[in-house]
Amino acid sequence: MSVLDVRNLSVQYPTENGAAEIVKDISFKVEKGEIAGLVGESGSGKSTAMLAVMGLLGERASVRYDQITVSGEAPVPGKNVAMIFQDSLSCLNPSVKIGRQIMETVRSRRKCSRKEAASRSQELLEMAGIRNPELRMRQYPFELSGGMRQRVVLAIALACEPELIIADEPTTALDALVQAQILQLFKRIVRETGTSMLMVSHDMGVTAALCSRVYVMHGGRIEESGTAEDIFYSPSEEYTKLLLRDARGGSLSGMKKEDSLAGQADKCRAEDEPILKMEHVTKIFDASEGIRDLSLEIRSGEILALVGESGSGKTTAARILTGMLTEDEGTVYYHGKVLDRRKRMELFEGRVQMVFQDPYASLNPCLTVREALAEALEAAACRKSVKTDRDRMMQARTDEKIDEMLRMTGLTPEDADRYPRDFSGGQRQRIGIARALIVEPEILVCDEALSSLDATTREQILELIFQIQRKIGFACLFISHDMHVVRRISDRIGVMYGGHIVETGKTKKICADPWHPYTKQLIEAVPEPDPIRAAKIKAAPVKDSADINPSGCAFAGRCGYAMECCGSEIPEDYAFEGREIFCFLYSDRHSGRRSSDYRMTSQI
Amino acid sequence: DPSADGEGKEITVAISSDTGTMDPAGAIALTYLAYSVSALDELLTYDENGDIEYRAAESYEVNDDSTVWTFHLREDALWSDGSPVTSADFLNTITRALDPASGSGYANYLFPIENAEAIYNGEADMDTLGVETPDDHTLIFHLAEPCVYFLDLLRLPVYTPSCSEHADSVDSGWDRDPETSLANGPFRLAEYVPEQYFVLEKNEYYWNADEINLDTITYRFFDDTQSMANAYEAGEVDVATSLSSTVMEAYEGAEDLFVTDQIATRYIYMNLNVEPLNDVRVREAINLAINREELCQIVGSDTEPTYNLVAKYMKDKTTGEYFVDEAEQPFEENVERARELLAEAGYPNGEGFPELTYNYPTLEMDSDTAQVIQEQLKENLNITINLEAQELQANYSTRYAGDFDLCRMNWTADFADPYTYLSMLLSNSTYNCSGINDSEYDSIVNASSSEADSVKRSELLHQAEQLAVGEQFYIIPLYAMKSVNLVNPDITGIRQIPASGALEYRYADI
Amino acid sequence: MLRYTWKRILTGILSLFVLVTVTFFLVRLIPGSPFRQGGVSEQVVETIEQEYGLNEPVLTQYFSYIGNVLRGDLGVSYQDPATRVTEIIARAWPVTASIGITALAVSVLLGTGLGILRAVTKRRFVRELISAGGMLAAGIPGFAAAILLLLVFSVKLKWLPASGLLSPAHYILPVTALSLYPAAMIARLVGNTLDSELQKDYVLFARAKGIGKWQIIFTHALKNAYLPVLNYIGPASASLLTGSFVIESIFTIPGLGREFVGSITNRDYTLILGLTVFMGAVVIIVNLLTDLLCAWLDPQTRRAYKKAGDSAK
Amino acid sequence: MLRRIRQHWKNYIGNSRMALIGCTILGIWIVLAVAVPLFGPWSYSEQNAEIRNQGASLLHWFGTDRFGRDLFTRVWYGAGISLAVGIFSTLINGIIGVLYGAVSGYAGGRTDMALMRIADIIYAIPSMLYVILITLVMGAGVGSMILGLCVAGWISMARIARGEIIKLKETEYAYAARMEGISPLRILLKHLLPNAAGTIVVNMIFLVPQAIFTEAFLSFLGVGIAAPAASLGTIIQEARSQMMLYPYQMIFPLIVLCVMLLALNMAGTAVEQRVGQHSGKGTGNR
Ligand SMILES: Nc1ncnc2c1ncn2[C@@H]1O[C@H](COP(=O)(O)OP(=O)(O)OP(=O)(O)O)[C@@H](O)[C@H]1O
Ligand SMILES: Nc1ncnc2c1ncn2[C@@H]1O[C@H](COP(=O)(O)OP(=O)(O)OP(=O)(O)O)[C@@H](O)[C@H]1O
Ligand SMILES: [Mg+2]
Ligand SMILES: [Mg+2]
Repeated sequence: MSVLDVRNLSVQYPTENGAAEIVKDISFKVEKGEIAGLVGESGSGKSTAMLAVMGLLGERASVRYDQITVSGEAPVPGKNVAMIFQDSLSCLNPSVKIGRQIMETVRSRRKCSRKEAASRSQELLEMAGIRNPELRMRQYPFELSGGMRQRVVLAIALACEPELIIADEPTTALDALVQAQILQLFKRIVRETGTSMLMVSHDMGVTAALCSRVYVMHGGRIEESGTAEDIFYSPSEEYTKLLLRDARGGSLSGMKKEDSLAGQADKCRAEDEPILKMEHVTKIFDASEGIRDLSLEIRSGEILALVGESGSGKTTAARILTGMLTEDEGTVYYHGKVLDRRKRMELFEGRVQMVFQDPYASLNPCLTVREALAEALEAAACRKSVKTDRDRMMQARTDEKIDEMLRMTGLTPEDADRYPRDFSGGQRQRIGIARALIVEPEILVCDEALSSLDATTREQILELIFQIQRKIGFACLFISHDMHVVRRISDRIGVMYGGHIVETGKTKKICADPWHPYTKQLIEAVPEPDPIRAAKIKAAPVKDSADINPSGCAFAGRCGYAMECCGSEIPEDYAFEGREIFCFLYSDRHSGRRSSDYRMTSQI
Repeated sequence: DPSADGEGKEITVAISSDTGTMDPAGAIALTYLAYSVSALDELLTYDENGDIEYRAAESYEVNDDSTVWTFHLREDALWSDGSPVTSADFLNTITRALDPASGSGYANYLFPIENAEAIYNGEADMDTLGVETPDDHTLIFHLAEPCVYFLDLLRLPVYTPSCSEHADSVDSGWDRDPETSLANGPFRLAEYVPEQYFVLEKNEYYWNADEINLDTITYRFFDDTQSMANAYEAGEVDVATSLSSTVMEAYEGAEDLFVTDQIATRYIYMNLNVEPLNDVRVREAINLAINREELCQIVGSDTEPTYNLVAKYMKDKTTGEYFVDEAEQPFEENVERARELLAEAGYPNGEGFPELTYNYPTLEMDSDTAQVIQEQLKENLNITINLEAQELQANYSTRYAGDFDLCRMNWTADFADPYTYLSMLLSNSTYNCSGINDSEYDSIVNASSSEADSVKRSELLHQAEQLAVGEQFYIIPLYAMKSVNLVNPDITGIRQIPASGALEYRYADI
Repeated sequence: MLRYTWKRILTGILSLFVLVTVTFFLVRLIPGSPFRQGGVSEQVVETIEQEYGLNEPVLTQYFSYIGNVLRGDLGVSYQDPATRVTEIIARAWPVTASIGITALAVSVLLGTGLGILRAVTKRRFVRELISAGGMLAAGIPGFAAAILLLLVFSVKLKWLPASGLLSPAHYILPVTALSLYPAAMIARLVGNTLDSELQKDYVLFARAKGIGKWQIIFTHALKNAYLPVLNYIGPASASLLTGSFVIESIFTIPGLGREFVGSITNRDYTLILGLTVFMGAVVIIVNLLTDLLCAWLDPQTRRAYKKAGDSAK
Repeated sequence: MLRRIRQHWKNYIGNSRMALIGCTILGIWIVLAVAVPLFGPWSYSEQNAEIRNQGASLLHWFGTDRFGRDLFTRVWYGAGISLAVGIFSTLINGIIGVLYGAVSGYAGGRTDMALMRIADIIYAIPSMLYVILITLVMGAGVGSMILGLCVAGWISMARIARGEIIKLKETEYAYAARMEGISPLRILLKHLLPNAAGTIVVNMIFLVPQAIFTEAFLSFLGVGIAAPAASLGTIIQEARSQMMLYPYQMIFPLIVLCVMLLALNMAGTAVEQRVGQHSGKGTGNR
């Protein structure tokens, strides 16, 4: 008997123009000890279907089904099914300590004393890969990094001791390595506890890595189902094929880019000072997390990608760069001049722009698209030319520019007079990009600007950024944990770990031949949308940032090559032909004294 | 707890809020007035018929020109702790009141006594005070000038005794501590809870204790008359005094209703330093144009029109009649005549008459009055009065500063003699804030003070009143007031103090 | 946190000082004298004012007053020199605080209860009833409610005492009159915030964890929903704790509010100032407590406060 | 601009029955408050001793008061004064409070601390003192009443606005605006305040009844509108002493006042619900 058996499930929502059927008559099964996958683009109704299975949809939804059973019984949330939600931060109550949130689950499932619940919670947290459970239980959700939160949510789901865990995009917000770890964890838990799992994802790689049976959902229907091999190697439906193609990534832009920009980037480097340079910047939050002694430079016209573990300080670095945060120590140079840390945002005068991760929070809901863009233009115009402010001309020029920008970002000029709430997530992200680019910034910072989007939209937007970059030639700091994307778009990569940069260099070189042990792990952890290859991904044992040793290399505790000195000294910057690496493996001391024409190669 | 039922006979009386002290030498205090009527014996007082009722004193003598007053105290009178009441106890109050630090609001009523004013102003020593205590039971007052109404003053706080053993200063708090606040009257203080209530118990040491029937009287403080009426209605108090006039209408014919006269007059000062009001014709016109009957109907059935300065219900002790009724009404209302007068003064039909401002405190009664007068003067004389309601203290200040056109005034008698009213308009009186300066009037009033013959004196006083109110129209008298009280019909023996109109519970029974 | 608290207490004291100064001069700008009453002659008023040093230059008076205050002496009431201002506060405040706290408790409990009920119930009728009741209660001015309550329950029905504060029964009417409006406001706020809180993902997740409905409300949603409510309760409790003149005078309760209005009408300078300082202190303390409570409920602000305190170094 | 107003109207009032009822009542009240004293046969101040304290009749719909003035006219006149006092003081308080709070919240740090402590002090100054002073200088009337209500009335609004701005200041779009180099004032006015508008408007609507209460309270203390003009508060206060005999003199104005406040509350609640819905939905389509 299947663990989960759903037959003919439909969900309707009443809307202004009649009932909208979000889920249309779908049936699926999950067998015991199996990980099944549900894939499909954003908005296809995956989450809705899962909530319907859990019986957690709001009153407005009308749910019809012939059967929903968990091992022959009706599903009872927290008892025989548990669910991991899409967004781990909003799943945890911000004002309740982690410990309590997990203990109450334990206690509602097993009637036991507080003490037993506490020790059981620690056990669960450890099982979910959290190293220092006692400390974590005393913390609040916002004090944990995304990966840790995801693990906490998993621990809570495990606390329910369910027969089935439904995981709704559990790794979307995580970096490749942590994602791989969590996927491993899932596998282990399914193996060890015999729990079944239903994985919802729009990431074909993740699905390939984990699932033995796959359902493809599109527009509320299940388009295709079958074993992982069937779906990935011999898809029958057009839609599935499209999904797979997007996931594997079009090669078009990637190749052209290399050609056109490689030379230019080299030139810039030779001539110019970097536009923006961070030196020895340190920002410590109270749990001694943050970034330490970080140096980074962005040169004109290049795309610098920042990758690394979730919680390693990528966002923090970007925020310091833009002035949203002020550093504790260190200096930031802009065209060689030191920038006052308090007034940075004002000093940039709009020459640094940012595209945020959350397309919903980054647009002012009160302004139409046109107003938002005009606002940005006006601010730029005010600064640039005090003399030429002939209003009528300006107005016409502004409108013209806005229309052009909208067209460039794949929107129509008619969209200009609508409010952000009238747009979908992908469209909003385009508006965000338009807003950032219309003032022709020198530097664009994209902080996970694509991670909330589904594969198809992501491809479009990626293309967009890349094209405009080629046209305008701004420099870009591109933060992402999606190595596929990074590989294709960036010129250089900075890899971060535990608040430090561990390696920087040309993208092509680093991806093809990672030198730093962490970089290597990270790149190897990226799952391919191919079940056989994805099954082979490796994940080093999980690790908690609390274990980071401040007096040594951050990665030392997890590094297979760790030497004695790694735990007691902080590695310096070893530079080799455009590649900088912070690892003792490449120090003179450990790789031997070299002649000047010695070509360093990977030591691992 | 005042409402707890004890064995004995007890009543609960609602009184106005806790203000001031219970020290006879202290600031003007409603609390004191409530307390003293039951707990303190003054030297002597007048009863309803105008006859002298001896209380702490047994007898008195006065010399021919009424400058030396000798009182013989009761030998058997005791304080409520059993110690004897002596003349020193009376002197105690007086000397303390003459220290400005005491803040006594009645100190000026001691000024008839020799050197009292000089002592108060720090110009003389206390030894020079004209009060003598040759022995424990004799008290002699030497007055600076003849004062025929001196006996009337004796009911004022400054002339009542305070036990010299305990009464030291106004700020030691002796007056509210049942241990030290001794009584020489029929009741003594048993409990005092600030802002809430105080309890009086029968004083077993009282020389006339046999006549006293009640065991306890509880006084509860209330902020406003509405609350008092509510409390009476809810059965929480047995007596509620000075209620609003609607109570009178609501309880019409009921046994509970007990209406008494207030010895008070409400009138308006016209500022003689202001342009049209310096013309006696204008003043007369305004006076004649007001319809007081109508005014009283609107303001409340507890008011009655008056055309005099002296309180309508003040009795002449010699005749036993109302003082104002002994003479002709100073003037008659007459709108026609008023218009003529106004025209004579140069304002035919109110034309060219400047707008005057009427300052009054924001009390309901005054606000009503102001609105009616405004309307009447507009209608009858076509003159415009602007109303300016002021917070009470601000109104006092305006009045004392003489910074007004028309200003409300109210005077409750301090002692039962017309002099308390007529002296206010003397050109050197501090209450005269409208710029009256009439030497003829001054000489008449001053002559009355030393006139020992009561008939002649009465004539002088009437003459003065006629001059001020009926000829010069210095003021606009409006109405006299009655006090509306609710009294539990089971209570008997409540008396009214003729001088002030207040109720006295010492001989009450239930 | 502690550092932040200290900082706030210090600025609070500074604020009180400014408050006293402003009030001191304000009071003296208003005409009137503490000693001038209906029957007192102007000469007497002047002599007494002189005795109390009120004829001296205002600045001299100010400095000597501040000097006294710094020595912890708020002076004596001019109206009643036998009583120190501190004594008046000491006797009036417990009265006010006792009804204030009762009313606060009633309105918080009732308001929260009704608010929860409104957010939780599936019955439209109950929701609407609570909303309508709330709007009605918030739509009747306090004094009108007090007068009507008094007329109905003590004058007409004679069920409850009309005046004073002598027994528990005396508390019922004033507390009802006082808590009507805050209870309605709290019910409205709790209902609204809880409504939106219950739509959040963590509530859904808690349900997915198998946590019971009431546990979700009390241990999860209410804690977050209460933040905006606290921002209302703070100032509301400050005003309840400093006394309502209207309610106190209608029910003849010897509390701070009545004392305060009395002191102003009497121009009892020392008492006005003493009460202002005291009430100001109450307001400041209640504001501080509210902020601390908010921080306790919301770990993120707590963290911010910690920083605010640290930056003072 | 017009389009936007219509849009907001649709968003916030739109099809809410409660808002419709509230606004309709309010509209009727305003019309009556203007029309009755202007076009009615009676004047609010004309006295007539013959018809004192008469109950409701065909001629005098609410009866007459103790001066023989038509209560119907008086009540609506008073309603007008109350509304005027409430609305104008709320507008002034709203504007001052929002600006003050917004600046304080946006500036943050020491400026914020200082500004909020100043507000605390003003809040703690006894209102009776300055109201007396104002009436002394300006005379009792609508103007001084409004001024009196505005001395400290803006503070609650400032606190609310400050809280909102502090919240909005950290949003990504606010950062984006700063990065564009837009001046702080403009960010405040154009980007942050419009987003706080919902909350601010709701609170302003609830501020109107508050102001009307306070006006009534000050009338209770005797520092209110000068006679013979009257607000609903003063009319009720005047009728209080007659309550036992002529309860209608208090009941009618009380009903008019309560319905007025109820209508305001209804409008406020309706807008509040709308604002809640918007802010609840605005962040995502989950
Ligand atoms: N409460 C609701 N009322 C109306 N429509 C809704 C509601 N919840 C979801 N929808 C709609 O249902 C559709 C499916 O949403 P759902 O969240 O299930 O998509 P999804 O497949 O999980 O997408 P994603 O990959 O972005 O998580 C969307 O178009 C959404 O707008
Ligand atoms: N405002 C803050 N207060 C306290 N700690 C913070 C704050 N912001 C970030 N941190 C901590 O600083 C560290 C770095 O955070 P940051 O957001 O820069 O990581 P990230 O690399 O962007 O991670 P992710 O990939 O999950 O976005 C984390 O451990 C985080 O917990
Ligand atoms: Mg989803
Ligand atoms: Mg990040």
